[in-house]
Amino acid sequence: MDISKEKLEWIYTTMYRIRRFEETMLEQTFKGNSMGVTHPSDGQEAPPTGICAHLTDKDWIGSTHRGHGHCIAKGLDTHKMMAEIMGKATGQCGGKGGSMHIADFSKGMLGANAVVGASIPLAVGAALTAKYRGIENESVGVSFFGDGASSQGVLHESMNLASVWKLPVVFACENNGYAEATPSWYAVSADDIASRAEGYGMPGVVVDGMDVFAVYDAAGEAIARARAGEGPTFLELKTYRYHGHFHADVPLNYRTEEEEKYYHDRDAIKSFEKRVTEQKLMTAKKLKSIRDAIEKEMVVAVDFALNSPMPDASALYDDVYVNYSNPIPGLR
Amino acid sequence: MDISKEKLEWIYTTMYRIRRFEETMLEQTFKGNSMGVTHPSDGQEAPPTGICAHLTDKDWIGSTHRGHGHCIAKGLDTHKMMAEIMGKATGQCGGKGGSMHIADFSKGMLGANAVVGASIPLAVGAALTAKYRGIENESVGVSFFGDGASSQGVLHESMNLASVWKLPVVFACENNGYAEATPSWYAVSADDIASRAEGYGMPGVVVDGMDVFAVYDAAGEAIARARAGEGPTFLELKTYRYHGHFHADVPLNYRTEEEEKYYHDRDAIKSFEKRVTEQKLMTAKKLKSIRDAIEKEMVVAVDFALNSPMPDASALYDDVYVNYSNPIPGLR
Amino acid sequence: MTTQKSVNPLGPGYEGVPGEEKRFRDVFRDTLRAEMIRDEDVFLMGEDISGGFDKETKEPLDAWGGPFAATKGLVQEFGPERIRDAPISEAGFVGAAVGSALTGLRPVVDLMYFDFVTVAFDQLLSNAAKSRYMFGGQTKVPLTLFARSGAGTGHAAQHSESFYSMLAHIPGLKVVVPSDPYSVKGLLAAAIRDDDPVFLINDKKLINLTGFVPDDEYVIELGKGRYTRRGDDVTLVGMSYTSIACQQAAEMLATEGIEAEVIDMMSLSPFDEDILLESVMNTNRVVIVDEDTPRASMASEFAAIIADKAFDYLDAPVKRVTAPHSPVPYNKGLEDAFIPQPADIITTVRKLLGRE
Amino acid sequence: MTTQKSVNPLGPGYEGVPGEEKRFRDVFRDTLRAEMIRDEDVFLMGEDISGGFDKETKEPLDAWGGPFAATKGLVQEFGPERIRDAPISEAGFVGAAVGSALTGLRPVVDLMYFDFVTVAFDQLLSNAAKSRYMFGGQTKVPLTLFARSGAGTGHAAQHSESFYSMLAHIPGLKVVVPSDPYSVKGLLAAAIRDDDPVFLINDKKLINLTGFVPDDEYVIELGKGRYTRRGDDVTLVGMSYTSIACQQAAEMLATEGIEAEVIDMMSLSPFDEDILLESVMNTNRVVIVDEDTPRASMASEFAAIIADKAFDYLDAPVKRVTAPHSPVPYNKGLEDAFIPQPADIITTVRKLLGRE
Ligand SMILES: Cc1ncc(C[n+]2csc(CCOP(=O)(O)OP(=O)(O)O)c2C)c(N)n1
Ligand SMILES: Cc1ncc(C[n+]2csc(CCOP(=O)(O)OP(=O)(O)O)c2C)c(N)n1
Ligand SMILES: [Mg+2]
Ligand SMILES: [Mg+2]
Repeated sequence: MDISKEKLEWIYTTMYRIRRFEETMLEQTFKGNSMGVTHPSDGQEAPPTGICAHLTDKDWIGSTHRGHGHCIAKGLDTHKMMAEIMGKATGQCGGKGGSMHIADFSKGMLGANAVVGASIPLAVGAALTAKYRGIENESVGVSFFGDGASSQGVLHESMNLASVWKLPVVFACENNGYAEATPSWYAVSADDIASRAEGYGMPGVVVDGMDVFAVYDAAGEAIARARAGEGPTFLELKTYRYHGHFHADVPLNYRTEEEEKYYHDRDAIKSFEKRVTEQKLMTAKKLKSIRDAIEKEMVVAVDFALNSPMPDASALYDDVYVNYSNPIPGLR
Repeated sequence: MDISKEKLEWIYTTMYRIRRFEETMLEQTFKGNSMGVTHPSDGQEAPPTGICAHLTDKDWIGSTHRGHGHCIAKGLDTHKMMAEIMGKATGQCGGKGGSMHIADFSKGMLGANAVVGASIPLAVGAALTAKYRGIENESVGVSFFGDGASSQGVLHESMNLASVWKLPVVFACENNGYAEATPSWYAVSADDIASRAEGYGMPGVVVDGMDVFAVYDAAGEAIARARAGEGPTFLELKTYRYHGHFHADVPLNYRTEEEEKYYHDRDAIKSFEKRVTEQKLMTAKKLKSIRDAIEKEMVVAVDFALNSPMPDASALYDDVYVNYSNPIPGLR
Repeated sequence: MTTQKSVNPLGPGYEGVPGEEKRFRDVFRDTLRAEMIRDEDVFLMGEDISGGFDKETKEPLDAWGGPFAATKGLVQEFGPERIRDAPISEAGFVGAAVGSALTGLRPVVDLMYFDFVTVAFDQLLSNAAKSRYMFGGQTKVPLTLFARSGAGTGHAAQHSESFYSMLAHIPGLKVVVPSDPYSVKGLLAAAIRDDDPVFLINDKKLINLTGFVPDDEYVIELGKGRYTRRGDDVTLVGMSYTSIACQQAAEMLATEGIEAEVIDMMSLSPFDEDILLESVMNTNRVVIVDEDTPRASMASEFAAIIADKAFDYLDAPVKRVTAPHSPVPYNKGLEDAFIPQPADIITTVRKLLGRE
Repeated sequence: MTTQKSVNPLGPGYEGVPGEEKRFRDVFRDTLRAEMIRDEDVFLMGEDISGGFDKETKEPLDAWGGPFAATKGLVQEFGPERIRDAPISEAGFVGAAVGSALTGLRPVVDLMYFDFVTVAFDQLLSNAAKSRYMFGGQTKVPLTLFARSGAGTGHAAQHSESFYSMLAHIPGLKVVVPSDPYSVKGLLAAAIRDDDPVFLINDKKLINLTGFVPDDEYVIELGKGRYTRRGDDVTLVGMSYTSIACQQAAEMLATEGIEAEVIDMMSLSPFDEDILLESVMNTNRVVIVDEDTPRASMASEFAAIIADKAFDYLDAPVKRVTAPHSPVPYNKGLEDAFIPQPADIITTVRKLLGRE
């Protein structure tokens, strides 16, 4: 296999961190410690991990309401993420964004976005900046979005723009089979969403989104294309979310146990473990030490978040604008 | 050929009526008799004619800023159209719509529309009504739009909806090579816009939009499909506008004489005349008598429009709502 | 938010009307159902309103009962043609709804969160609102849309908007804002039966509110407000959630000897200018309460109308209590501070009456 | 519309400033050009701003000089990377502009007609305006947008909007409305240099207006209004085109012995509350003139602020002169009646002063 040992460790660490972050976050949500709605992405670890494995802090990603995995794969700090979900001053956005609005511009993360499809052109814009500056080789844009989002017109506008302007973008469609309870076979008028790419002058690739190696390979090609100035690529990553649409959703109301089992049997983390140990690329001991470290990280993250202070009352009026303080603190 | 004599006469009458209406309208515009901007469609007679030849008043079409041809092909009265362009009370919309907002609901014409792409879902909605009522066999929706409009997200949303809901719609893309001065080779990331149709689960057909027989045949199939409940079809009609984007535009600033000549040599009306006389389907005399009648119609239309009264001042406040008169006639 | 019973939600004649205490959400669904039974041209469109489909049978599953369970059971009763599940394409399906309204049906569109209206804004403003006027009155657009507004549920900046002022600004559109089970029944029925496009906005904080609802079918005339409390000292003007906040504030003020009159506007476009002026002419003081952000808001509009047409009756400045000019923050404490609370209204009234 | 020279567009110190009489449109283009020279991160995006391309050479042709010839010559000077022609996808390219602003550039977007902002409304409201706040201040969106508003050119309902109130309503967005060559130079430069998203709206009726413009570069502080005429009898508040209408009305009123003070707001968000209050405290009477439709408009907002904070100084009702609550009609006579004209302002002032 063409992956360095460090990269393999990074991949495992990242996938396991995503998995455990979501599980821990859900636990905290059910304890009433989240201040709002949360959308867990466990099960979908392979796409963000396999893609972001090729990126640096100078590359940019756009994300969705289901953004924790993207954040983690892009290197965000899980402590600050957990604190953000708990609405704390120490959170990634000072407690003002919450689960659906985690961003870290220092890491090239343009933000989770709660309007389905709305973040897609942002990644195109980041790629435009790179092209404008002549730094496509070190800065590309990746847009993550779901099968549901593929029905939004702004995706198609963004694909056309990226192609006409030949921008270094990857459209990463995480097709997890559902938009809320609505199956993609109902809402998407194509067998493969990726089949639309050609009509926009770019390659479209269907990828097994439960196999991080397949994602890694396909993403590698797409990102290399982008860095070489050859324009955009569309990846459709067939994947699955293990939990409901949001924390309180009961997915068996609209999908079957057989279907869930089918994907759990192909779990991205378990198949990774199997493959690397069978091929002797990593030892079981190494894997365990990574898991142990993550477990500790989660305990510390929760602790940090729980013990962090609330934002100041004045934060309500801060940062509406850059250069003048809000003149209207509620007419009262 | 598989077209009745009556249909052939209708086709010639319609194409010639469109041609002469646009020329007459431009004359009047340059005389200062239009109250606003006008977008002539001469050169593009074949698409609306070949398509609407299959439609009745129970079928619905949506149209664009360049809508006169669609109106005429759908059977609107040229007198009222001319009066509308001159802003008169006798106009199709009482002088309140103008060239870009001519509609006739009694003829199944949902209106010209000045926001590029905005009328596309309206035709989808009309088709939805037909399906809801179970009358697809006698009522389909046709959406006319340009190559420029193909970049609007709402087209793609509409195509997906029409396909998912299996609606009786025809997407009729009149690709005249330009959106304002911008060539479609620049703005459209596909060689043929119709190539995108397949990704939305519908047939996409490229048609010579200067050949009314080719349009007639392709449209016949698409509309038959719709009437049979088999869902939407996408037609891309390659055509050309003889005049500028709007009345005052000088197209040679952005396109060549050779290109203009290429299309004028394939003029839809002239080739129709050649073909029907060569194949002895219509006589030169008959053709001339149709032309003469149209010439007279145009004189009367201009006369009617010029001599019509202006709308009452109260029309400003009418018809904002159905059932209560406007409560705010300008705060003054 | 606690539930608060209005003193007299129906106005004179309330006594003796048969009815019962019901939840806002149940009344909403029952009214939709009644209107669908009443008129076969009425149908519903929206994302996830079928709640998924069985892979084998293709039957709708109604897993969620639609967004906020607003349509629970309807797809079983009316089938997927009349409860039409839409892909996530707000511009496309709102446009299709306009097209179906222009061709004779009476679509009702569930836009889920109010924020998403921005995705379909062009279809609403350029097509739904203008078609009748620009085509010279030859057509009509009997379309109803609804969505959930408001802060208070931890949904943060992109799922908590209350910008109904932007819709009320648009000529050709009508806007209604029920505030309790009684008003949602009458306004939703009126909206669906109306021949113009009507946008009905539900504040999320009201969805579990209970209140008395008459059994008989009724409509509330669009454009009419109502008194939910009479008083002589000050007029409190509420809309949607803030009608409840005003009511609560008024009851607390009464314990201090201040008798506030409370108006629940119910409709924002058209709106009831007469009731505003009548009340201000009686109390000579007014506080307008709006969860929308303040600039060019409905609070501004009501203030402007009063400052013009009731100027001679005013004994004090026209006051607004609104959200700040900011997006909605996530943190609960900040979010509570964003929302105009009864305490904020009380403070403003005390100041206005010089009782600090 | 006739051209009218402002008495003193620059305020005190105007005398002796080197400059010349110029057309609004030329000043607009020259300012864009100057800002692009000044800062390499500034670039322009919009439909048809390259004016087509030569089929063979692929060179931009600049056939129209961009919409309304606003960018004539710029593509030759700066090339197609900095004058970036966009397909007709307002949501897509406004979103891309937000993305490029978030990643360090300073995009300027030409949206052509103001009406088309509705197509991109979600990108503007949910992303451009909210990113800084919802991400806790860690980023900024130095984006400028501009478009042409207003009735009066026979473009009818879908190309004549003036709904700047809807933009000013949105927290996080700034809105400016130049009214003459002087103000467009200072406001456009300020907008482009500002680190927040700013929407600049040009009324189409102003595009060929001429007026004095200083040679030196300058910015006008966002959020500041100006007096264009001093007077003691009544305050006329204008914005965009209506500032010119107010000026014309004031000059005609002067011949009747009524001395009106005229304020040109220039910025709508933030706006200059101080100048409004100062003037009304001086004149005790105010007429606010707005071409936007009236409900929840900027006219409403200014009226509301005055009715609150200058209440004790008011000697008469706060008046608004606005467009009717209707779309813009096509017919020229109706369209003229739609637009607030100097004659409408004069009638209102006469009534307000009891001089009928
Ligand atoms: C414009 C818009 N419409 C609707 C919603 C409500 N909504 C939130 S997530 C979601 C489903 C998205 O599905 P998909 O894109 O497949 O992402 P997934 O949830 O499967 O990760 C919907 C409809 C929204 N947030 N924004
Ligand atoms: C949403 C929107 N954006 C831009 C415009 C300005 N505009 C009017 S027509 C046009 C070109 C349309 O091109 P196309 O769809 O090919 O139609 P054609 O003019 O060639 O018939 C443009 C950009 C508009 N009216 N609406
Ligand atoms: Mg999904
Ligand atoms: Mg074209």
